[in-house]
Amino acid sequence: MEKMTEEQVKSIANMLRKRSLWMIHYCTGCGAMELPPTMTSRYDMERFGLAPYVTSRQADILLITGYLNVKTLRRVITVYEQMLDPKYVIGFGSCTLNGGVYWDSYAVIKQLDRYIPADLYIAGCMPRPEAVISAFRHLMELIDSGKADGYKRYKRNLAYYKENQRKVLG
Amino acid sequence: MNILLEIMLATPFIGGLLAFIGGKVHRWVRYAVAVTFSFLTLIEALVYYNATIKGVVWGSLFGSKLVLQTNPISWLFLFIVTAMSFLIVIFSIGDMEEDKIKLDSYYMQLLFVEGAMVGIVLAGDLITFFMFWEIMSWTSYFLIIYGGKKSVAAGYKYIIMSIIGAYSMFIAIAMLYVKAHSLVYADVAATLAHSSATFVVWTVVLLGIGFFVKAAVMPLHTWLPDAHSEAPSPVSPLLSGVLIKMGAYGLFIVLYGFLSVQLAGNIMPSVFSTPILLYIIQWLAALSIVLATFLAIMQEDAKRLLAYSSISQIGYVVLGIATGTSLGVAGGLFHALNHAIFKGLLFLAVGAVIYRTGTRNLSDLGGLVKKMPYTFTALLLGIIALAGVPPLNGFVSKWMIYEALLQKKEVFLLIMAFIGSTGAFLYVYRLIHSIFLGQLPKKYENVKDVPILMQFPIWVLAVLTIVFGIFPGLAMNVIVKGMKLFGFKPIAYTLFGFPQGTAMGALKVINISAVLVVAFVAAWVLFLILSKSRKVSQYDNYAAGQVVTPELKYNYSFGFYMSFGRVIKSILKLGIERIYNYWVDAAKVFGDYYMRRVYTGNLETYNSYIVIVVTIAAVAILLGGKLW
Amino acid sequence: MIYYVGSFLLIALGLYAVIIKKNLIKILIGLDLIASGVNLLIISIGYVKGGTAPIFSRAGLKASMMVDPIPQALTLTAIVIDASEMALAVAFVVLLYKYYGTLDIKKIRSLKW
Amino acid sequence: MVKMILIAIVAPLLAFSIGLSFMMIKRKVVARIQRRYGPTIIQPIFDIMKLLLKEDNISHGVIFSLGPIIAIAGSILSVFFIPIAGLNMLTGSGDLIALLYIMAIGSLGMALGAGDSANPNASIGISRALTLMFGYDLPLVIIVISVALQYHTTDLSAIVAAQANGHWALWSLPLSAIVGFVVTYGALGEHPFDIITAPHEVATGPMVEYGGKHLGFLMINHAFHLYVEIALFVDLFLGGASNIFIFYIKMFAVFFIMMMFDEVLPRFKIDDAVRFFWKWPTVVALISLIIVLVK
Amino acid sequence: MVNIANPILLVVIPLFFTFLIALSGSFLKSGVKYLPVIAFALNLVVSLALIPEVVKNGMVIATTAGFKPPFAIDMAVDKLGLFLSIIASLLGFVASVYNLFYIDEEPQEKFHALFTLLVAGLTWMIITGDIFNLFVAFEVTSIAAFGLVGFHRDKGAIEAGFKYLVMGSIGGSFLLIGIIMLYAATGTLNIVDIAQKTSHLTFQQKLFPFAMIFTGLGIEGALFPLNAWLPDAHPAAPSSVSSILSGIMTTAAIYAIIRLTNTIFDFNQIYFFLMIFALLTLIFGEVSAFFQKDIKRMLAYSTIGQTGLFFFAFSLNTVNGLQGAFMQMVNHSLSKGMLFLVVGGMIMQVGSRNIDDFAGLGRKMKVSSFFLAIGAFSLMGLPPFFGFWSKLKIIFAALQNANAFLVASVVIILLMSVVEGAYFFKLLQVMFFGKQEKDVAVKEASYGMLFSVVVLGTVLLIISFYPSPVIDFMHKAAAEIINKNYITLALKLGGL
Repeated sequence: MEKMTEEQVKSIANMLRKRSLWMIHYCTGCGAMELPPTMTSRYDMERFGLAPYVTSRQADILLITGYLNVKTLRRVITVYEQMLDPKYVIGFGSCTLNGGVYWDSYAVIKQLDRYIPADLYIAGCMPRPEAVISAFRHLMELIDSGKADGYKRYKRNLAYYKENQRKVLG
Repeated sequence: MNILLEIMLATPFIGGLLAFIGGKVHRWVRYAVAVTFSFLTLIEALVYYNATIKGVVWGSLFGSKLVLQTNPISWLFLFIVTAMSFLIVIFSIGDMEEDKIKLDSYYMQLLFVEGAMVGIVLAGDLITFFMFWEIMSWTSYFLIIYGGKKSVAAGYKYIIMSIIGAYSMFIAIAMLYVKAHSLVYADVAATLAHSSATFVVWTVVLLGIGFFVKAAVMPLHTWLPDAHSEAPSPVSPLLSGVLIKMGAYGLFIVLYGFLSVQLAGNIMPSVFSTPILLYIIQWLAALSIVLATFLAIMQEDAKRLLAYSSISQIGYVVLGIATGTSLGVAGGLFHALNHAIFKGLLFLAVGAVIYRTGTRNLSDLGGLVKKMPYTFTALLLGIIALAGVPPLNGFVSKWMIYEALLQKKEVFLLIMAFIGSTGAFLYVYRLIHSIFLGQLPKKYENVKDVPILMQFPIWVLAVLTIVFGIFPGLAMNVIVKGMKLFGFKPIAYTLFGFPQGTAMGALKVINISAVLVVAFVAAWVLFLILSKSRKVSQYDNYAAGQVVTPELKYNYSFGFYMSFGRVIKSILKLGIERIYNYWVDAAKVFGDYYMRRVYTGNLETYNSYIVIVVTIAAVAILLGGKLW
Repeated sequence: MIYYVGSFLLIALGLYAVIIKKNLIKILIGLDLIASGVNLLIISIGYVKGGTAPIFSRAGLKASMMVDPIPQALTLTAIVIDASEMALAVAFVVLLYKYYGTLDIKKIRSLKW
Repeated sequence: MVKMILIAIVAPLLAFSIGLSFMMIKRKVVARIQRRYGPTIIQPIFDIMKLLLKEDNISHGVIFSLGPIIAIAGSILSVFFIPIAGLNMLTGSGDLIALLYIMAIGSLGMALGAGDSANPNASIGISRALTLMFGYDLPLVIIVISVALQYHTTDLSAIVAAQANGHWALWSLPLSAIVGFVVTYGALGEHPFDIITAPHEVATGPMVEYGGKHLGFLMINHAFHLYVEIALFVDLFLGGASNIFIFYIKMFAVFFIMMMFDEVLPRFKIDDAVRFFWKWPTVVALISLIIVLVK
Repeated sequence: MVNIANPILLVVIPLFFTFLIALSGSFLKSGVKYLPVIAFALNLVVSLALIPEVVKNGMVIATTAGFKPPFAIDMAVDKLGLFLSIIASLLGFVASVYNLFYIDEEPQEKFHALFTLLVAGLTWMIITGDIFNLFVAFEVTSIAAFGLVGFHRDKGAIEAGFKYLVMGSIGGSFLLIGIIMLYAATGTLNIVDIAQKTSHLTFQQKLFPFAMIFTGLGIEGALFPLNAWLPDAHPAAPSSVSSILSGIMTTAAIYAIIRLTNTIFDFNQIYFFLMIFALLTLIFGEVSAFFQKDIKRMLAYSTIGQTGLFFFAFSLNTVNGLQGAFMQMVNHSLSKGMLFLVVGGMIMQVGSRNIDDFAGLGRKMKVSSFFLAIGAFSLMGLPPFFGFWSKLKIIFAALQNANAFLVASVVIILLMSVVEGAYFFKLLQVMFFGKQEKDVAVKEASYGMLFSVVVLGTVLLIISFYPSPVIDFMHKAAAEIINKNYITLALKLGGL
């Protein structure tokens, strides 16, 4: 019985969480260009309860909008660690997947997932607002089914992530 | 019973001398004597709770009797004096360290100041009053300059202004003596009742200047910020909590013991049904409330901030006393008690912080709440009381003053009083924020809370802020009874507040506090049900992704209200002190100039002075003894 | 009368010297002139025209003819005092000359204000 | 006794739901003004619940956690001193003047908690909040005094009673009412006075370190705050109400007009905000006060 | 049994000792310094022995050479004279004890002789009943003072001594002119006798001698602008001498003015001018004192100020005013005498007269600085010290028949008291709380020097805490002077 209730609470919580996703307004690369149309009248992401928020403490989603160089990565990790569980990461654009056009740059990190756990990637350079919104919808589904567990993975494999971070950041 | 009055007056002085002598034996003898005698005085004072004794003659001078008396109003101030002194003596033992400064005569001076203030309060005639007033001035001067190098200049300013104020009183007292040949309060009152309006006004104004200097009402306040901030930590609360109240006490005695509202109303025109003299006093008080608040907001020094705040709060006391209605005067007197309690608390708490950190510069401090939680809590109570937020004591007395002003429709004064109170939010928050909140500097990581000897007085006062906040009736018992003696209509009150009809609204602090507590508990329970929070270090902080390190000063405390400062820039520029300095400098230049012209060092000049005198005399002789 | 005028002239002359003269010795002379004027004044007050010395043992002398003896006694006292003062003053002047190397009073003003 | 307890439970809940409903409506209306579709109407509930149910919460210390609690306690306390719909509750224990200070308890608690977050953005936010409070307090006290003098009482329930049957203070003191309306913007921190939380400058100011249940509490507090400020305005100038629906309608009307201006206004610099409050609202309020005095 | 309650002894004893010191100096060598102590101890005993007589009869008159006054020189001690002579003897005694430890410069016998002569002359000036004797005492005092001021024989001392000498001898001449004019008008030198014969004189006839006497005594009594010698001479003199000069000499000169003005010149018109003189003296003294860096110079200017204060009180010409003046005289004599003694000890230790060099002395010379503080407080008029009572009395008296001018003067007096407070507190704060920069080994003054200070301080403290006997006594003395009891008493007791 107790276990049941806990399950129920969790599902209710997940239901609530997916209806209210707050995104930290932290723009790393050129992909941030696509966010204004997503937020404003044309596509209005507030329809889904999505809203841009300012500080890491308040936010649920960390949107990595574009390439990350080594310097930015340190900030991104700090921000990610400051966010409160449950928290989700979306890799935005090709750069976060494989480095994109900066695939051979020494200063740009190629794969986001090695440093912080990404729940979702949005492919494209740039992805259109429609794609962004679609990604958010997809994330909601993941949350609802409990599959968006990046923050748990991060805790579980903390040594792995830290090791990778240390390699890059020194 | 009545002989005890003289004994009580003598107790602190004897205690001071004994403490001085005992200190030669061992310092703990000194402490023991100081504590014992200040406690004895407190006990003796408590004996007179609500007692009225008239005319204990203890001497006579120039044909005027020297009289001691007490009544509930005196008792109120007596209580403030003795209780605060007792606590301050205890605090001093913890705070003033022998090896840092020599303390031969510190406790002697402390007890002397206490004795002098007891004398002022118990005085039944103006000579006694004035005598102890002067003693208070110079003994407290010696206390102030215990604070080190800077305090010397501050003390100098203090004593000079005190002397000026005292001499102003002196003229008035001499005028009264010449007119009545007796300076016993009753005779003075009788004299003033049959005097011309000019005489009364001059007397009150001259006495008032003396009181205003001590009470630091606005144009005469310039000694206070320096003296209070530079004085040693245990002395500041004595100055701010007790000493400046003597000015308020004196004002009360003059306005209602010698004069009365009816009498004042008879001899001078009235504004808003207030005699114009009282009305002017009210305006001065209101101005000091507002301007001192503005200045307090802009301070960077914890004690200086509190010092300006004292000017502002004493403005409320004077404003209340000068309203002339039962409610207002009771509010003013009550605020005197409250201000003594919470300002004493604040100065002691800040003193505790200074004791541990060695600085009072607000921008150097921060985050001490984790290190000094008890001091923080006490200081929190103090600032809540100071800001006049229910349910602590500062609120009730301020409320009474507001209501009294509202009843008299003195709206502009009321607005200024309100503004001062809102401004108080700003500076008290600045105080607590910069000391206890924000980032903890690395150098204070090993700070501990202060020892029990210093905690004790702080917490006694902290408890008193709550007691007098929730049970204002306790103080009203004394005040209302005392005011009846001065011919005021008694106001209706209950233990917890004021029923409908006393003022334009009702007040029952117990309800406010009860609901607050219940609401707090409810919210807290809800808070606890939800998932637990984890404690993070102060460096794990939002900085737009930047990593905060101990080396980085990640704190906002310098120029906390800089933007507000821009708004009131024109007011801050006024600078009463600058005007004074200008005139003092001018006088100095002038004095130096003439001295170089007169005492030239040239014998011929000196000889010619003799000839000039002789010539003048010769002219006078030739004119038959008349020069004009 | 002439004595009075004379004595006051002497005093005035002395004062003039004291005020105007720069030389220390001249100032002392001025002082002495004042003293002499005062002495002359005292004597002239007791003076009776055609009177004699107040010696009571001489017979047939009317009291009104006698010169008042008290001023003379006073004068003697005053002269003694003047003399001692002058001696002291001269000693001072000697020392002053030693220290300052000058007798000009304008230059001797290290003490002032 | 039972009635008392009932009131004690119902009144805060009522206040909360009214405040919450305003928050809901506001999101939607603002979206429509901006030509957006807007969130679902119950979006604030989702937000609050999500925040309260966060799995992880951080705290910088006891005071940090106490901040939101004191804020809510203070807001609940002030609810009891504002008569709604014929219910006077505790107005006999504290009048209008007391209420002004009771309303400050919550802000003070909030300020304390924010200060303890050891973040300069929070400190700046508090500095601005208090400065702004100093700014709007001047016209606020003037209008409060005018109303008190107009009805010769500071008892809020008496003021409400005196305005019965349509003798609203809005008609007798129109200037004061206008000023009161402007002051309410400041008190609520709405545009153009949202300088306190200005997200682009100071990262939501006092709330910068708050997340999870703390932030949830602050949102609850905001609901109370909305209720308290607007209800006070309604009680002072619109004559309160005899039943809860009329009261709600009046409050809604006020809030709706506020929103219309709210979203189209830019933001004041903090010193300009103070200067603004000390200029026109003060002058107008003083004129109104003098009219009352002369009358 | 010799009746020691004889005022003549007060003059004779020190005069005798003066000659004894001068004579025995060659063979007693350093032992000569004990002689003044004996002299003034005897003097003190005599003056104390006079108390019962004076209290009983109101006055004691002694005549010399077997003649009866007005032909004989007589010494008349009334209440005020008694009090001042006690103080003079006390100060003389205390200062001579102080000298034992203070003076180590040669020629000792000359110093001690002059010192004894100085105090003898002052006592003489106070108790004499004969105006020519007044002049002689004045000159004796002056000459002794000239010599003592120049005693150190350094640059400053000689200059100060010379200036003092020139001004002093001019003053002596004027005094003599005044006296001789009185003699010319009345034909007698006895004060009481003159007083009885001046009634038929016209105002101008009285005014001329008065102006001369006033000028003469005013130079000694430090009235502005005749006081220019004072700020030079007091610092230059050895401290014990400054103590006498400041404590007794100005007081004695003012006493003489008071005595002569009230007894002989019975006119009211003049008091207004005296008041202006007094106020000017007060203002110039106090303000100048404020600017001083040299501590003794500061105290000297302060003396001028105090003189102005009690001269003002005297010029009120009422019983209360006179009482206040007498009280202030007592206060000034004791306090300022003590201050100079204290400061002398400090200067000896520090080796400088600059106030800034006194920094930190409060911690090293505790007893000295304690008494300095008391003296300063008493001079400032802070309660509970005696200065407070006297200032209270003076202000009360000044406002008795207040007109605009008197009120203005009261304001000036109080303003100047503030200035006085300003410089004394400046001194105190430097002493107690300043930081000594130079590393000087400072010890407490020797016990002998402290003894003198403590004696004076104790007397001051006693009369501070039990002021009523002194106040009552002064009231009677003032009443006697105003009511011309001096004349009646003198007539009754054969002073004429």
